[in-house]
Amino acid sequence: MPPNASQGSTSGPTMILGVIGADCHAVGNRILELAFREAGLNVVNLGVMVSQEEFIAAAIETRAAAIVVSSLYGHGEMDCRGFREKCVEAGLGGILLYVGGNLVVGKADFAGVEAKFRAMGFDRVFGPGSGPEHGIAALKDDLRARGVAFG
Amino acid sequence: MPPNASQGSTSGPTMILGVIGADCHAVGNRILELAFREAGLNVVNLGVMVSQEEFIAAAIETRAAAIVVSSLYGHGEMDCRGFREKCVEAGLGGILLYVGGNLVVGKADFAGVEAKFRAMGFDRVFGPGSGPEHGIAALKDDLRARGVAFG
Amino acid sequence: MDLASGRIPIDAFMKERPAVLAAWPTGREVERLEDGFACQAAVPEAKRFAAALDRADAAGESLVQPRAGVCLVDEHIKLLRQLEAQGGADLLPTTIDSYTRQNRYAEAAAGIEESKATGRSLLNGFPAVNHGVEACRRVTAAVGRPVQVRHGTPDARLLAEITLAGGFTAYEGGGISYNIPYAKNVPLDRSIAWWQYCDRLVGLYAENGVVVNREPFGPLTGTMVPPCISNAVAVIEALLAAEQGVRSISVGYGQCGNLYQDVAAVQSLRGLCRTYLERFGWGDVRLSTVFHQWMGGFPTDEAQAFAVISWGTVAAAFSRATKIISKTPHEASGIPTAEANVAGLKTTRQVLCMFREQQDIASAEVERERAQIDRETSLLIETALRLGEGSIAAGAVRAFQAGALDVPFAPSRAARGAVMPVRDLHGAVRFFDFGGLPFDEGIKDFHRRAVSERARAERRQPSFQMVTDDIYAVSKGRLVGKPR
Amino acid sequence: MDLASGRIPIDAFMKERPAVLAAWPTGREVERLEDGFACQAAVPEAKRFAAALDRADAAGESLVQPRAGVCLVDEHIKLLRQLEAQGGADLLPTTIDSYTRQNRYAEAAAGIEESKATGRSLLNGFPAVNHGVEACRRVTAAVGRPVQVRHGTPDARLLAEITLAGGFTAYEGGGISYNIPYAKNVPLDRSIAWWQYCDRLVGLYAENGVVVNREPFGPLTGTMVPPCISNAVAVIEALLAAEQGVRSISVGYGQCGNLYQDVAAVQSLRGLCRTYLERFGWGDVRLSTVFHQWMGGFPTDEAQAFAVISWGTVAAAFSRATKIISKTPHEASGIPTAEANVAGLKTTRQVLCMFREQQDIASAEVERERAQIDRETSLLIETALRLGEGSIAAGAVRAFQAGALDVPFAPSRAARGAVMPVRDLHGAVRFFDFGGLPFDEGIKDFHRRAVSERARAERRQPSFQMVTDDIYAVSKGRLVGKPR
Ligand code: B12
Ligand code: B12
Repeated sequence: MPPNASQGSTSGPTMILGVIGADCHAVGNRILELAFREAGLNVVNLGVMVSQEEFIAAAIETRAAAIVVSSLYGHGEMDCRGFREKCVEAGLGGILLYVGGNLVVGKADFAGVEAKFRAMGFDRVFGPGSGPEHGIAALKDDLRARGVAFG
Repeated sequence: MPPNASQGSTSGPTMILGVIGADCHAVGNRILELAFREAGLNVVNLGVMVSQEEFIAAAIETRAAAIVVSSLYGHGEMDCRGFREKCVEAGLGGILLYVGGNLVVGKADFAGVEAKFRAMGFDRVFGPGSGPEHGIAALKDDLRARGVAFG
Repeated sequence: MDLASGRIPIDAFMKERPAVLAAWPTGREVERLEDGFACQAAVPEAKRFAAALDRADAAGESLVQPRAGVCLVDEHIKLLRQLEAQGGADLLPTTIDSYTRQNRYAEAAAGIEESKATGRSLLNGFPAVNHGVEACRRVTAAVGRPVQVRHGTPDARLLAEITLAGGFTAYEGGGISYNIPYAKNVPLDRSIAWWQYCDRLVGLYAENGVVVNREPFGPLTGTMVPPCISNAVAVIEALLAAEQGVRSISVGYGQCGNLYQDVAAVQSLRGLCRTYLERFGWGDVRLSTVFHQWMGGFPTDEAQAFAVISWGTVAAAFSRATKIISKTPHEASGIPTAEANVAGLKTTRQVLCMFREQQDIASAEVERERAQIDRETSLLIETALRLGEGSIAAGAVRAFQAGALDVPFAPSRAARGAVMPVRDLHGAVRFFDFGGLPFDEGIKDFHRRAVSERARAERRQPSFQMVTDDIYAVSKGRLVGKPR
Repeated sequence: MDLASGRIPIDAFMKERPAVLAAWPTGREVERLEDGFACQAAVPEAKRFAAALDRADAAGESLVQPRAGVCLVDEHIKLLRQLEAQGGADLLPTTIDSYTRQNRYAEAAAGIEESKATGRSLLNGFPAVNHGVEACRRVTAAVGRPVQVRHGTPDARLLAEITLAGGFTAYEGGGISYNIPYAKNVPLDRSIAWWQYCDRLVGLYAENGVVVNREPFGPLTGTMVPPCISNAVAVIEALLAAEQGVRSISVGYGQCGNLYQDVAAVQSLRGLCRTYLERFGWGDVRLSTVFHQWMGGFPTDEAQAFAVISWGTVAAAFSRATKIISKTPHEASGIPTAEANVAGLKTTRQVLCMFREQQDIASAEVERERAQIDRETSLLIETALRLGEGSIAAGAVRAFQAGALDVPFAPSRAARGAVMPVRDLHGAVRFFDFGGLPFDEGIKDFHRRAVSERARAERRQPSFQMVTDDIYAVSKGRLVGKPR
């Protein structure tokens, strides 16, 4: 497990949480950690300013079922590019990849943003106004579809 | 002169002022009266709730050069219909006819409103945000074009 | 019907009634008063206006109500539902169009026809008399919140008959407040007598077990009305209503702009109204207060309009009014769309919820303003009562005749129109001209000092130009009008 | 460069400088410091930030400044011109992008290329280092108002060199306030040393006749930061700046939400900062204050956002801050368009002008809050000074190490992150967890009582859930988070 990550003790499926790139928005990350943990997941939280490489390394090490990426500061589009490809290279081709927050620069039509990140290989995309509950509900569905239940 | 009208003592061209229909908005009317008078016009102010007939009778009686109609409450479209025709019938075919205020129900595209009232025979149409200064400037131009100067 | 001194005897009321109902064909629909009582009795508690106000008052909460009304019934229902569902309005309005307000039902009928033909509302409100009782019942049944009739009608007798029988549980207006700002040639004794009829009708409903809320229209001309004037009128109308048997009264106030004066004005209004009701033996009438967000000219820019709406809500929140009437970002332009109205509601709610929990403004300024308003308002009310020689109604009429009651910028000939307000250095509304108001020298000096303090600061003489600057000020982005 | 105790000797500064400039090719453009002095000396008085603040402070007025920055130079100029002409901004910003803030100039370069290629700004700000000195001069010359660099950069030395030489007359940030909320792994002694460099640079400009304004970033993490914490950091950074020769300092505060606490916090900030500057012999430094409208999560609904902007302006107006930083209706969604930014400015101006003339809120609540904030803040500052044993900078570092200074929700490992704020019944921000703050029992009791009063009212135990509810509250339309 990466040295600075905080981890809970639940026995549910493991997920990696973090804020990507040079993004320092810490508040939402803190709340997401708590919420996912309360929902029964084993959350490995890498905090803010996490690189793609750090996400992937943590996922390999902990055999995580999902990587949940936040991006608030607007550079999400640049920071997330090639993430899925890197996962595939690292042998994590099938891992669930979620992203949420204020993903692009400016107030954007969400449908366009969603399409953009779906095309990059993210399984689920969440825009401003989506809270942890939306991510949790989706994760329940998606993991159940893969035969994993939690919570 | 109509019994209830208030009239100034300036020697400039005469204009009739009033708020048409069942409209009771009195504040703008009071300010318009003062402003037009200061600009050098002989203002006959009929106040609020004035019918087309009252406007025309006052104009005939005082040989007015212009009728300045306000409508704030939204029924302007219904109240102003046929005004020019009535003027023509009364032998005032050439009189300047201005209208201003919140002329229709709702926040409307001004160009459309202007076209509507121009089609009804109003020489000038003023929307929300236009103050007395706009009316005065227009009146100066239009009266000068007819060989009458004031102010 | 003549100006009554005291409660209208039931037989006099019943004698008057047929002529009222005969004014328009739909009057026939309400001949049997019992039908109205039955309709009202069937309205569930949650949709009773008076009950909602009582609950809010007890909980120390403020309810939010927009203004809204369009010409056609289905469109009007759709509009109210949007305000309820999307805007979260606690209380709903039905604003009546201007032809109906002047009893010009034929013109209203033409407006209805043309609105149907063109598919857009040509009337600036809902013509309830023309639509009739069944349409009103459809409206009040279609929504989940209490609905009030809001208008501006000097002779609102037929409108009251039809809308009360139609299930509306609150009725705005009054013999002074719906004449002086809304009419030109209606004598005050006429409008007061007509409103005695309306109040008596509401009293009859109360006698029959259904309490309909009544609300004198607080802001009057909405344009720098000094608090003592609007509060005096509100108290007098509350007394007139209670006299006819009204059991639930909301007294309103239109924001003047200075926070301390506004908070003090609402406090004074509630306090004095309660005192006078008790004095006349109507201490058991349910009383609540209404705060109207800025009623004068708005800025056309919507971002600025949102600021004005928020600013009004701050004052409303600190004044602890029971109800807030919200404005919209379209105010300066025209009757708002449903969306603009929803936006106004949301802004209002947000400010309200962010301020409501905060401590009262317990500053010396509020105390001072309140004492001043108490003193001035009492003087106006006492003078009117004295002139009435036992009749509150006659007192009001005579006070206006004498100029001892007066409203600035009033279109009505029934007001002398000699008083003139102006702002002081801090934006509080003071008197520039007292007209015939019966103020003592102490009061007059207070105002003169305030006005000359401002004049000195602006290096100009107090003049009507200053008043004009003030009238424009808010729409141009200020509170106190500055020299050009 | 090491953490200096006292002013950095000029030769040490000059020795450090080449490495700073070598970090990116554009560093070469600023090798001759005299060019920067000359550029600044040519900036007319009307466009000097410090002078504008002094004028406003003397006149008792508040200036309004938005945040704004886009990737490409021409687009950025167009944006600033719009904010000036349409928004009427008194002061202009240039917000720097996040790659530049992390000294990731290569990534910023990629962002510039892609922005050019796609025609939309892919960066969340203006990459001034990459654009270089001439571009900065084009920006500052293109507008009629003073322009400030606003960022969030732990190592802002090269950015300072380039933007100061580029004619920007104010520079935001500080060794604590631009590290703790903005970074994760930067040691505090590093960032403070880097900012000593920046302050020394500004001091050099001052020695050469041009006063550049410096502004510690007041709001820190923007999320329920108790006033004593942000004020203590602001005062310490002001002292650090003055120590390096800075002549004009603006200390800032991010709105907490309770009007009385906000007004008291700004008063306390100004008072204490003045006191400490005098104590250290820098009493002649020009001091002004900054009020940040709500810095936490905004509602996504724009009507509600306008309410939050207005609410912040009310508090700003009553706090008599010299400068207000305005937000926009797009806050919750993304970097605002120019239009949204203009709308925020207009709302702010309208509220400001309507409240500014009104009397101060001179209530007992403000007095009480101010005494409390004074006491807590002094304690924090005194502890840091004591730990520094004569070095303010070392004191700050040691205080954070010891947890005697701490910031809630900070991403940085340099803060212990043990303090936890929560709102009281009236929405004032109190402590739920004191972490390692050196508070006496009197102070602790005050907070414990406030928190348990709220807990009782909400019938629940004080818990982190309460904090979470508070964090969401404003974005969900309240001030105090209610139990779900
Ligand atoms: C104060 C006010 C009232 C007061 C009026 C008191 C009185 N007796 O004067 C009260 C509260 C009584 C009132 C009642 C009503 N009002 Co009203 N009222 C306003 C308000 C807020 C300000 C008007 C005002 O005094 N402005 C200040 C003066 C100085 O400006 P002004 O009136 O616009 O006049 C200036 C310009 O229009 C221009 N102008 C006018 N005429 C002309 C002509 C020419 C040639 C030129 C050049 C310029 C010009 O110059 C004038 C001086 O600067 C406006 C909205 C606004 N503007 O913010 C609504 C508004 C006018 N009212 C409106 C309505 C609908 C009503 C009511 C029907 C119902 C209601 N919603 O309460 C009733 C009307 C009853 C009736 N029979 O008329 C609507 C009209 C809607 C529309 N057109 O789509 C408005 C726009 C509000 C809204 N958005 O809904 N109102
Ligand atoms: C507080 C704040 C800050 C603080 C952050 C302090 C800290 N270290 O945490 C400070 C002041 C330091 C700051 C700095 C900056 N900020 Co900032 N900030 C905000 C603000 C106001 C609130 C963020 C917040 O804490 N919200 C509360 C939490 C609970 O909500 P949240 O962060 O949105 O997270 C929730 C959701 O997004 C969601 N979520 C997040 N990820 C995921 C993932 C999944 C799978 C799911 C389901 C959900 C989900 O769930 C979270 C919990 O509810 C937002 C605007 C807003 N939202 O109102 C701007 C905002 C995010 N910041 C912004 C920017 C640009 C910046 C700066 C670059 C510069 C600036 N303008 O000052 C710097 C960034 C520096 C950097 N390197 O990152 C922009 C981003 C613009 C864009 N995307 O177009 C925003 C949107 C403001 C704006 N409109 O301009 N900021």
